[in-house]
Amino acid sequence: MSFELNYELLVGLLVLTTAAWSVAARDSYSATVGFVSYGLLLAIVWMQLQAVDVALTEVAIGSGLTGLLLLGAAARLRATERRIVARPSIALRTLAALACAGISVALAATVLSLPQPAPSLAAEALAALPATGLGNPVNGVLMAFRAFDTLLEKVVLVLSLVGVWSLAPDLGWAGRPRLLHPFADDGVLKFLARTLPPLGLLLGLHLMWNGADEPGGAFQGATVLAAMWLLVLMAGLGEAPQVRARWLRVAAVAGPATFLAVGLAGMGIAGAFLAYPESHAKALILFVEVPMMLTIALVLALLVAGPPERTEGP
Amino acid sequence: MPPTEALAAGASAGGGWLVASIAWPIIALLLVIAGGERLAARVGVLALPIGLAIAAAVALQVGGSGELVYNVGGWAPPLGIALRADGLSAAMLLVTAIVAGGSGIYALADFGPPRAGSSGRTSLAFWASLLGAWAALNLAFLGNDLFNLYVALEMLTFAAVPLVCLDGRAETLKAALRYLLYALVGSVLYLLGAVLLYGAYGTLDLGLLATVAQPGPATWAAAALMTAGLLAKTALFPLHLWLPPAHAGAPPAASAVLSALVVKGSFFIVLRLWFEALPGLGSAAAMQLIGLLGAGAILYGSALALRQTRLKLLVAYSTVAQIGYLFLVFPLAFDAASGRLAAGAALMGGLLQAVSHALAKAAMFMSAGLIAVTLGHDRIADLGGLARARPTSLLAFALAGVSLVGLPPSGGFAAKWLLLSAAVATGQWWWAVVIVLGGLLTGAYLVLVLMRALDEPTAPAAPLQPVAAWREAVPLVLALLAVFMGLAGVLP
Amino acid sequence: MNPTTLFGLCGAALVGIGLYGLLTDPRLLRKIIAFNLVGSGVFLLFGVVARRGADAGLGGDPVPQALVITGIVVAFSATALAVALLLRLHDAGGGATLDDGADSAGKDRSPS
Amino acid sequence: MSALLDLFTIVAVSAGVLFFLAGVVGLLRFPDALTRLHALTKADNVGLGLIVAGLLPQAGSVLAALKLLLVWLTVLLAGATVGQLIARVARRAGPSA
Repeated sequence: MSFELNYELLVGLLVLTTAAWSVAARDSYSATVGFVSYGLLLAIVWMQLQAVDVALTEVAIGSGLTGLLLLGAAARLRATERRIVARPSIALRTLAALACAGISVALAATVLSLPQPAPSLAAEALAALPATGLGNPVNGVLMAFRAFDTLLEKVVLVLSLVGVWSLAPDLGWAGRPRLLHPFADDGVLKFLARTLPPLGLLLGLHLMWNGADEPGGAFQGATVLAAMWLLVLMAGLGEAPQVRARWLRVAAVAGPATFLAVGLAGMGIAGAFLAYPESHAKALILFVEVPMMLTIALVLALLVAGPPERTEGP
Repeated sequence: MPPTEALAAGASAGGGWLVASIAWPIIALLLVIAGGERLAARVGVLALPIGLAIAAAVALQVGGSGELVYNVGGWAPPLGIALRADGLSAAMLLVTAIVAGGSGIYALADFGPPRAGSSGRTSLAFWASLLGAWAALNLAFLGNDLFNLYVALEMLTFAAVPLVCLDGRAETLKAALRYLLYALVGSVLYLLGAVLLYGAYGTLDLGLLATVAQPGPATWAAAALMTAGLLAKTALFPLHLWLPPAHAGAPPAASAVLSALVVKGSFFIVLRLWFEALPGLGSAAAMQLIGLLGAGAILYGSALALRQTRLKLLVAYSTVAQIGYLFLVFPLAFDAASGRLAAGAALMGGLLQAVSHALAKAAMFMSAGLIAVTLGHDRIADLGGLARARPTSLLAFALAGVSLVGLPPSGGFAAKWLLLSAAVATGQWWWAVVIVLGGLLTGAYLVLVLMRALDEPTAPAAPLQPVAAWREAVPLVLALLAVFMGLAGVLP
Repeated sequence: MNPTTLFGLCGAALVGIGLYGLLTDPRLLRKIIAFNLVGSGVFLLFGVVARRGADAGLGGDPVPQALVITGIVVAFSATALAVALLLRLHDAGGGATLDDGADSAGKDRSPS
Repeated sequence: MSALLDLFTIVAVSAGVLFFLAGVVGLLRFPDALTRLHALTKADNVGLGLIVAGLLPQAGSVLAALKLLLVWLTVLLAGATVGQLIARVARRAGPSA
C-alpha cells in the first residue's frame, strides 16, 4: 500500500468518524461542531478528487455557512432538547441500523459495478469551451452549457429566502432579522469585523474574477462576501436590513433578473434562450456574474440571519 | 459545436413557448418580490391569464406537430439541457395554468393587497410561492434532463412548504416541517439515482438514456432509488403520512394548489422515468408492486376519509386515495410479452385522472374553505342547514365529488373507465375490483357529507358569515370543468 | 483499490450513516444534520463519478463537478428553511420534535 | 543551495508539525478550557508559522509566497479573536467549565 493511499485511507476514516460523531453525539451542539469538522475534512477529499471548485464551495457553504446556521440553532434549542428523552427502542434502532447498512452495502456494490472506462463529458466540455470565452470548464458548465440550472438555482435561493421570511411572526414583519449569534458588545469581535472585511472583499472579488479561468467563481466569491457581512452584523457594527426595504428587494432579485434578461436577449441575438454570441460570450457572462454575486451574497447572509423578528425601538 | 448548429440539430419551431412557460412565472415572481407586498396580488393576478395563454400556445403547437423540443442555450444534450413537450406535458401545463389561475382569483380575498394594519407578510409569501410552484411545475412537465428535473423538484418543495404554514400555528409548522423532511429525503434519493445513471451512462438526458440504458445493477439501483424518492414526494401510500396534516392545515387557496398540482409534479417525473427513460426495464413484479401500493392508497385513503370528522381532513385523505389511481397505470401499461411499458389506454387514463383530480380537488378544497368561512367551523357532524346557507359552494363540492367518484360524464369517469378497460384488456381483473371498490368508498364518504349538509340545522347556528359571490364562482367553474371534461373526449 | 474507489465506498457509507440518523433521532435538529450527511454522501458519489470520468487532460468530468456546486447551494437553502421552521416551531411552543401522537409519521415516531 | 533550502523546509515543517502535535495533546489532556486554549493557540500561531516559513522557499514565485504569508496572518487574526472570545465565555462560565 502506497503512502498516498494510506493518506487517503486516513482522510476517509476521519470523514466517517466525524460523520458518525455528528449522528451519535448526545449533545446537539457537539454534533454540530462535529459536522463542521466533517465539512472541512470533506473539502480535503474534494481536493483529492481534483475538484477544487467543489472543495471551495464545500468549505464555504457546506461547512461554513451551514455550520453557522446549525450552531446558532443548536444554541437556541439547547434547553428544549435536554428534555427529550424518548428514543426508539433498541430493537427498532438495530433494525434501522441493519437497513441502513444494507443500503450502504448495496450502494457500494453498485459503485464498484460502474463501467470502466467511465463515460465522461470532459472531452465535449473542453471542446465546446472556446465558444464561451472561459478557461475554467466547470464555470463553462455553470454559466453556459447548463446555465439554465444555474439560473433556476438562483430562483430557488430567492424563493427559499421568501420562505424563511414567511416564517416571521406578523408583528415582526416590519422588523429586522434577529441574528442567531448576538455578540453585540464584544470589542474583540468588533476589531476582527473591522480588519477582516477589506481583505474578504478583495478575496471575494478575486475568486469571482478568477473563476472565469481558474477554480472559483461567483458562488465561492459571494460566500466570502456573505461571511464578511455576517461578521459585521454579528459584531454589532451594522444592522441587518428590514425585509421590507426596497433596495434589499431589488438587490435580492438583481442576479436572477439580469441572468434571465440576458438569457431572453440570447433568443434574439444568439438564436437560443441563454445562448451568448460567441464574440461577446465572456463579457456577457461577467456582466451576469456581478449582480449574481451581489444577490447570492445577500441571500446567503440573510438565510443565515433568519426571519425578521425584532420590532423597531430600543 | 457552435450554438447555432446545435440549435438547428435539436430545436423545433415554436419551442420558444416552452421557455416562455417557465420564464413567465419566474419574471412575475421576481416582480412580486421586488415590487413589494402592496403590488404582489396585482402582479400575480395579471400574470395568471398570460401564463394560461402561454400554456394554450404550447398546447396548440403540440397539437400541430405532436412534439416540441428546445435545446436551452443552443447546447444539445448530453452537454446541454433540452426541454420537451408532448401531449402529456401540454395537458398538465394547461390544467396547472387553470388551477393556479382559479386559486389566484380565489385567494384575492385572503391574500389581496394588505389592508391598513396588516403586515402583508402572507400576501408576499402566498404570491411568491404560487408563482414559484407554477414555474417549478411547468419545468417538471417540460424538463428532459434528470438534474434539471431535480432543480424543479427542489423549487417545488421550497415553494410549497411555506404555503402550508402561512398562519404560523404550531401544528401547521409541524406539518410543514414534516413535509419538508419527507420532500428533502425524497429528492436526495432521486438525485442519488440520477448520479448512478450518470456514472453508468454519462448522460442525464431522458431521451439519450432510453437509447443506452441496459438492465444491470446500476440501472436497477437508480430506478429503485428514484422511484422511492418520487413516491415519497407524491405521498403514495405508505409514504403519505405527511400529506393530510399539511394539506388540511393550509389556507384553502394553498391547499388547492398543493393537493391538486404539487403532488402531480413528482408523479409526472415517475411517468417520464419509466415510460421515456427506462421503458424496457420494468419487470412485471416491480410494476405489480407499484400497483399494489396504489391499491393500498385507494382503499386505505378512502377508509380513513370515511372516518374523518373534519371536512378539510376528509378532502385531504381523499387526495391520498385518488393518488392511488395514478399508480395503477404502471401494472396496467406493462406489456408482459415485450417486457416494456407501453403508452396506451392505461397511460391516457392516468393522465385523465391527474387532470380531472386536479380540477375536482381544487374545487373541493376551495368550496370546503368557503363552507368553513360561512359556518365558522368545518365539523362534518354540524354541517346541517348548509344547503340553504351556501347552496353554490355545496353544489360545487358535490359536482367535484361526481368526478372523484367517477360518474359519467365527468373526467373522473373517463379516467376510471380507461383504467378499467385496460385492466380487462390485460386480464388483470384484481385492479378492476380495486377501482370499483374505491369508487364505492368515495361515493360513501361524499354522500355522508352531503346528507349532513342537507339536514336541518342541528344546533342554534352561530351567525353565518357572508361570502362574495365571485369567490363561490371559482370552485363552481373548476368543478364544472371536471364534470364536463369527459364530454370533451378528445384530449391532445 | 484506488483512492477514487475508496472515496466511493466512503460516500456509500455516509449515505447509510445519515439515513440512520434521520430514521432514529427524534430531535429535528439532528434530523437536519443527518439530512446534510446524506446529501454530502450523494455529492461525494457524484464527485467520484466525476473523477472516474477524468479525460482530455482534465482531472475530472466538469459536468458533475458543476452540478455538485449547484447541489450544495440547494442543500444549504433547504437547511436554512428547515432551521427557520424548526426555530419558529420552537418559539411557537411546539418543541423540537415531530412527536405528537396519533398521526405521527412512522419514521418520525418514537415508540412510547 | 537548493539542497539547503530543502533541508530548511524539512526542518521547519517538521517543527511545525511537532507544535501541532503538542497542541492536540494539550487539547486532549489539559483540564480546563483556558489551559486547552493555551495549548491550541500555540499550535495555531507558531506551528502554522513554521510550516508557512518552511514552505516559502518552495513557493516558486513571490506572489505565491505572499499568499502563503497572507494565509498565516489571517489565521493569526482569526485565531487570536476566537481565542479571546472563547476565553471570555469560559471565564464567565467559571472555572468548572
